Amino acid sequence: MLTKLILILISSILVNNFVLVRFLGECPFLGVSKKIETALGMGIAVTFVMTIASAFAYIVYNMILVPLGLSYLETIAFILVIASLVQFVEMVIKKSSPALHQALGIYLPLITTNCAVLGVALLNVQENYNFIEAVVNGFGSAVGFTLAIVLYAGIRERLELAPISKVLEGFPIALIGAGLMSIAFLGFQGLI
Amino acid sequence: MKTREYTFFGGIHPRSYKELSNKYPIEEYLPKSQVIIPLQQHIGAPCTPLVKVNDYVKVGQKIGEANGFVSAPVHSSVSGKVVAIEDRPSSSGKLVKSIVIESDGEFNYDDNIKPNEDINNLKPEEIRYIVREAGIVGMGGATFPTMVKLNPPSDKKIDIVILNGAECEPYLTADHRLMLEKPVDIVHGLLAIMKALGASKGYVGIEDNKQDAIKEIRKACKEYEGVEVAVLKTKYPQGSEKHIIKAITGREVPSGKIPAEIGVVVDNVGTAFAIAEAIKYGKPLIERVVTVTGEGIMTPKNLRVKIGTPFRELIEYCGGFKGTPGKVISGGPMMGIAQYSIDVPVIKGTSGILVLPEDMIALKNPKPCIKCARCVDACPMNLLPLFISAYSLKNDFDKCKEYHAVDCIECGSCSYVCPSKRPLVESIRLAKGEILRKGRK
Amino acid sequence: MSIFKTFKNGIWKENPIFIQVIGMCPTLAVTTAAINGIAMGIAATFVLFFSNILISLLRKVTPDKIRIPIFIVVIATFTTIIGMLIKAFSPDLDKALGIYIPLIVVNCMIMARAEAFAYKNTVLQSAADGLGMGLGFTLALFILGSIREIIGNGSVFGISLFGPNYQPALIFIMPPGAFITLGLLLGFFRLLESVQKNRKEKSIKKKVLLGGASHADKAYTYTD
Amino acid sequence: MENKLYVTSSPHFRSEDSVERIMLDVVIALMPALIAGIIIFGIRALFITVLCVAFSVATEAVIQILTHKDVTINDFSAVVTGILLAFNLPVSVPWWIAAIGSIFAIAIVKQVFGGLGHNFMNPALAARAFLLASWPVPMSHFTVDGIASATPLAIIKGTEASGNLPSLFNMFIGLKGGVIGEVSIFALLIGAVYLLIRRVITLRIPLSYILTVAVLTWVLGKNGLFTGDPLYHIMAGGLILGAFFMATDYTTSPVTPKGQIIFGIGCGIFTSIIRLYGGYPEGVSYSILLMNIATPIIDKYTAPKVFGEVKTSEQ
Amino acid sequence: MNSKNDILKTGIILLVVTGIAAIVLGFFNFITERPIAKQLENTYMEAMKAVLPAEQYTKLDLSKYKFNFDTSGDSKLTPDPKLIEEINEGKSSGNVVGYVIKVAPQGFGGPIEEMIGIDKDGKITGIKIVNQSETPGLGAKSEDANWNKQYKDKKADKDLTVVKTTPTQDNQIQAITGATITSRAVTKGVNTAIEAYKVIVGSNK
Amino acid sequence: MSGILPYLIFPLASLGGMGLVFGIVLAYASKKFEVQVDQKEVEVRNALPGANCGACGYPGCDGFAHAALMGDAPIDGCKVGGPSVAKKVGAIIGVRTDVSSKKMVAFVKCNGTRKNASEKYKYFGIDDCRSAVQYQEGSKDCRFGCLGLGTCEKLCPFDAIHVNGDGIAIVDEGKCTGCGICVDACPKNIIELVDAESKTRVICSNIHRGKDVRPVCTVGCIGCKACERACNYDAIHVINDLAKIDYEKCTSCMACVEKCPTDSIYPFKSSLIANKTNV
Repeated sequence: MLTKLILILISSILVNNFVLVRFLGECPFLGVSKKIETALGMGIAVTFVMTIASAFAYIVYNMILVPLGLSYLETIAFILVIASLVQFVEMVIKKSSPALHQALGIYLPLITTNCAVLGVALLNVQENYNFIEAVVNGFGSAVGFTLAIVLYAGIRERLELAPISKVLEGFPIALIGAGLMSIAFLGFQGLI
Repeated sequence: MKTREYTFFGGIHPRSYKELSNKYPIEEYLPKSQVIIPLQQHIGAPCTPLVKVNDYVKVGQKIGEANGFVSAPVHSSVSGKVVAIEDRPSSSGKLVKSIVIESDGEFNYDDNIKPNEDINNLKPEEIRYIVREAGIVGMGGATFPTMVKLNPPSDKKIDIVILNGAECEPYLTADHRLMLEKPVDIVHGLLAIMKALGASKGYVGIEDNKQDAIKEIRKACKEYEGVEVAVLKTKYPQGSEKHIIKAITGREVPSGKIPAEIGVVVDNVGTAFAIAEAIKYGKPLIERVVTVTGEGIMTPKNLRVKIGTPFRELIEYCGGFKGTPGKVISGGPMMGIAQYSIDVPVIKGTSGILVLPEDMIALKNPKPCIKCARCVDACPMNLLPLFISAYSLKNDFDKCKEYHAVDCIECGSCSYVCPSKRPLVESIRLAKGEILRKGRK
Repeated sequence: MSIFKTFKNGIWKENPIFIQVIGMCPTLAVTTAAINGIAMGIAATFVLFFSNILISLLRKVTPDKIRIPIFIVVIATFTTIIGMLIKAFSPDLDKALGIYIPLIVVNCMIMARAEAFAYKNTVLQSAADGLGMGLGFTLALFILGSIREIIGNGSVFGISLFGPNYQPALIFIMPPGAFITLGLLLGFFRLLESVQKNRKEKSIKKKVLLGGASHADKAYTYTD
Repeated sequence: MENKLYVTSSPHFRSEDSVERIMLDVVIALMPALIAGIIIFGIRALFITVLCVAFSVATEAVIQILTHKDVTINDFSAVVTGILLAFNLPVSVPWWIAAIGSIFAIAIVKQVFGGLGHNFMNPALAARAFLLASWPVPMSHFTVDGIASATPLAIIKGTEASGNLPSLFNMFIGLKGGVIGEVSIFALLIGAVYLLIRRVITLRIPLSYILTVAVLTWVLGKNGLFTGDPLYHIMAGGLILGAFFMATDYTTSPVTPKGQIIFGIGCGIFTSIIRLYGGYPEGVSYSILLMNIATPIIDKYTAPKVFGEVKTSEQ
Repeated sequence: MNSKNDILKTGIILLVVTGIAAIVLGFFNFITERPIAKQLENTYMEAMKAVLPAEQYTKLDLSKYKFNFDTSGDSKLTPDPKLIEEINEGKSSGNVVGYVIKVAPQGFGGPIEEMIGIDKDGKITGIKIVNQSETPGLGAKSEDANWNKQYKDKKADKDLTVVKTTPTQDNQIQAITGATITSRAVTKGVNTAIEAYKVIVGSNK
Repeated sequence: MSGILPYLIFPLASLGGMGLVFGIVLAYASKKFEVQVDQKEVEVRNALPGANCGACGYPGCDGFAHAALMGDAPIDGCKVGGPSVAKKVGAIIGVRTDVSSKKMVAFVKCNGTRKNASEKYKYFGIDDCRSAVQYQEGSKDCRFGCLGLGTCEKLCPFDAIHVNGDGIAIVDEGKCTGCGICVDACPKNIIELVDAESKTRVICSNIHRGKDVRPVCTVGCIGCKACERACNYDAIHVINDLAKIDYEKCTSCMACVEKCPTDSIYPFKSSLIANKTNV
């Protein structure tokens, strides 16, 4: 059991990194990675939401949809769960800890449309994970996302100083940089 | 005899070039015609002139009165007629209001100049008064009024005085020669400073490439208690105030603070000598030792020169230029100020005149930074010069501030080691300027 | 704006991938082959087209405050429908596109069109916009998919191009290839754009730049 | 005044070092390994190396001409990239793979990001990883004297190859399967010593890297804890080549002393993990690439304590 | 949101919208449910037919059998009962013609789902990879029918092994170039199926 | 028809139920956890598309709204929304609703080109005037001369000021918005904001006496007062050895331009004659 969880963790963080291998959460990855601090904030917020969303989506799917034979409603149900969850979490944080909200809260609305969150819920169903596995997978995937986005932000901060051709500035160079990162992550292949 | 050698982290080992001039004893040079005495030869407020055009002044006569606490008076170094009081380029790199005196060649001393009592009979405040009136400033190049150093904040107890004889700048030998020739006066100066501050311990820090000077000063120290020579490793910038303190005492001057904060005062050996002379003869600071050197000078020399003497006269005295001069530098090659004119005067902080011929100045266009990290290893302040410089050149001065640009001492080590010949110090200096400007606004 | 212009806009001038750079996840993930790109594009176009129409229809009765949840529900509904249809009639495609079909829900392109266009324009305009944007998206995915398939597999639509001796560069159908190809492609389109612009502006520029900033004769070029 | 003087910022004199000299030193340091490679693998090793250098330099020149930049091929940096790439290829590799790798290294990994000093990844290694993913079969076909010969690491791993492990002595002088530049530990060490003497590199990265690999491969041995053979792991594969010549690449490694040690340890950890548990037999290239990615972050969080810096509550 | 009324109103609007969506989706599900199920069944049937032609397949209850294999030896190739997913008995004209065994060994990029058909004589009639996530161009070639052909007609008496060169012995399978891990995984699956077949045949007697 | 009924009722009940539950929970929570926020920020937020795509570089629309309000983000930063949104955002934040009716532009008060003004040394250093002034106050003999290293050019966000081939910065008045960044950046303090409509301008900043100006620059104002005498409207005066125009009185008659012996009032005499601008 524990081995399996560790494998899920390694797989979701490194081998099947959400951003670099599975192509989930590209928009925030490319958009919110200009500064390390922002990227870190985004990463932590995503981790928070993805872990909880995995749990809730699991409950909704296995307690409501499957018993009623409505598993085809998973997409719409999950997105409802996630949207409500994000909004709820944001409100709670805003009230209970303004400092935390200052640090994370601003990233929360962005997460609703982060396909990584919905993606992890759908993947959990696809992989037939049980509750704990689903939560661990959600957490690991989010950590993988955070890892990638923070490292990438470091690179982009440095690229700010480089004389990059006007034609490639911005998204093109960001994509090529991500491609090179992805090449490096090929090294983890076969690790599980 | 093997003794402990002191040093610090970082720094560089440039070739010294001191052999050009370190064999030549100090010669006295008297200005032939005009001297130009800037009213600001120190860090702090400029002086107000005490004389008018056409006034006759004598040697040692006070001609500029200090304005405020951080300031130092200036004195005439010749006897003769004041011919102009106007803005003149100074070797500090700025236009400064200066008093131009036509020497009558007689060097009549002012009547006020008389010997003081022996150090033993002077009270600390009397020493401070003598130092202030003599217009003594730090003669290593920083030109901080010495009187201020001798008056530390009352809550700071000074226990160690260090005389800086490191002379880590390549080419320069003025302090070296002075230590060889006037060791006793230098130690007297040290004792006077210690007395003024009530310090119990005094060191003369000398780099180990000046063994003869170490010997002489050791001899002079022998009969006094609490003073000794600290042999330093030869390394640039060993003579930086913060680093000589770190090397000898192990104490670190906190960022943005003065050495008095940690109970230490550092003075140049030249300053100590000037103090000794001010006490012994009542003589204000009107002359100093200057090394005229470099491959662009016919015969390099160490000269004792009147303040205000134009560079031109000294260069001519040393046989003139050898080849086409490319750069004339006031001070050493690492931190000296390049001059555009040789009609600038020697001032209190001029430790050397360095002439580099055109083929030696090596103006290379910078290449991209390859992040070899040599500047990181060389920086005695543990900064990351490459990043500060890169952000500075991108006009991102906030980032420079994050990288502690203001802590840079502009010693030039990073630029020296840079294989890409990047303008590191230059751009960091720019960043410092802009950060301070923003802070003021 | 004429309906045709709106339609054309999405295909080229405001192409969601090449110009706006949104909706990256499926773009990168499914373009391992030209056919997958087209299939994904058509699925997204379907959702975009119908959700644009519906949202435009409902725009008068939708309360401002909860428009986003309503958009989400509408988009999710159409996404689920196309998902079921694909499952029912083309299981191979379903296998190839995987979870990226349900993920159309969170494709920012669709949300952005709903919010920025359909919510403010007539039904006809919105339909044209949805179709245009969708086809622009499909076109982009097709181009990307073709390039990756040609280099990475030596074929287009599964038809081998260079014969059995061709050794394909496999990396192009692996994740790094997606990033690098799209990055270079974006750069290429930018280059085309700037060349075009330069040609247009050249004549004007001479008049505007009074002094003509020529730094060539400076003795001291000292920065990068 | 007769002749205008120059006025510049201090310092007024500078060391003799130059980028060209540093790169040339690296080239010189790589020569023993090249010679060893030619002796072990035959003249084709030289052919591949020259080919890579030629394509690297030409790519650099062409791109710089096309983008109207100064052509800086005389700084030897493209030469170094070319040699290092060749060193990471098996000798039997088709020439066009070597050529594509060189173009990729210079064009995509280096010049696109602004050229010398601005690439965030080691161009030679990124190109190798690119080639390995693109053409895995020719890229992992090793021969010695024309006879197919698996690398010691592949034998240890046992996935792709089987055979007898070469003796430690053969490993040291280079009689084993592998890419052109990695086989002769002896020749590589000569070059490494040269670089250390010339002060082109410090020991911080190589030492922390190699030690980490040694410790981890010893602790995580095949037959339980503390049963591994660290010496074998050090001499097998590209560890020595990577640790001294590629992990120490200035641009892509941290600039802070602490950061360099962290970098070395990180490389060591990834190398060991990939070698022991990963899909590939060798993990040196990937581990260096992974740490290249982390370099900006490492630099950011390992800035040395500024002289006299005091932690105060007020700022 | 000033009053309770407001809350209620938004709630109801949302309820109505989701309700309509639900009905629409329900309707579409009604239409597509059967085709989807049929498609699934079809693919499955086709795969089974491909590896073992038979008129009718019945799923066996695996809990009835005890799969105790000898798992010593090279762990990369030895059968492992944990890999067995499903076993179907194939019948033609009321007679058992063989079994289709579905296994899922761990490949390079995840589990490889494969079906193995073994006829009543203990001969492999064919294998088919139904699902895999191996490296494109390498391990993904395991789907290639040409490669799968190697397994056909192998006798189920000896464990198969994988070699990198042309096979010299009957129980050898030539690996896909550059994808030994995948080839081994597939072979391990086949070996597992063979053992499972033996158990089933043994317990039927 | 009975067959389809369960297909509709179950989803309706479950999804609708979920929608109702979430709606109620959220509505309740929003009341319970209500926090006062800046009304303007809410307004900006509502004006934005709300796609939360992050294309602006800020974390979502809220992040952008906050940054725009703080003045950190450009009002046209939202790419999805385009110009129409930018306009709305601008209106809410209230970015400069044209305080003065006069358009101001920057003007460089120096014409000390390489030909006109002498240099005292050869400079070798970074292309930045702020850096160059630290070394002997810059390379020009004139203390008030444009150094031509282009700090203003680099900092101008509108590409409106350029150093020309003669080493003098010149403003492109069509692009200049009068933001004053160059005025603040110029270490020689020789850039000034002037009324864009003004026709005549003194193009020198040297406040030294004529005898000190002449050797260093051929076009520097020598304070000869010829302009003062030529002016019929009392609109130009020499203060501190430098001419200054009072635009309240100036009629743009160009009399001063014609009389200036050193050609230090813009537009230049030569251009009056040849009727073409060389600036």
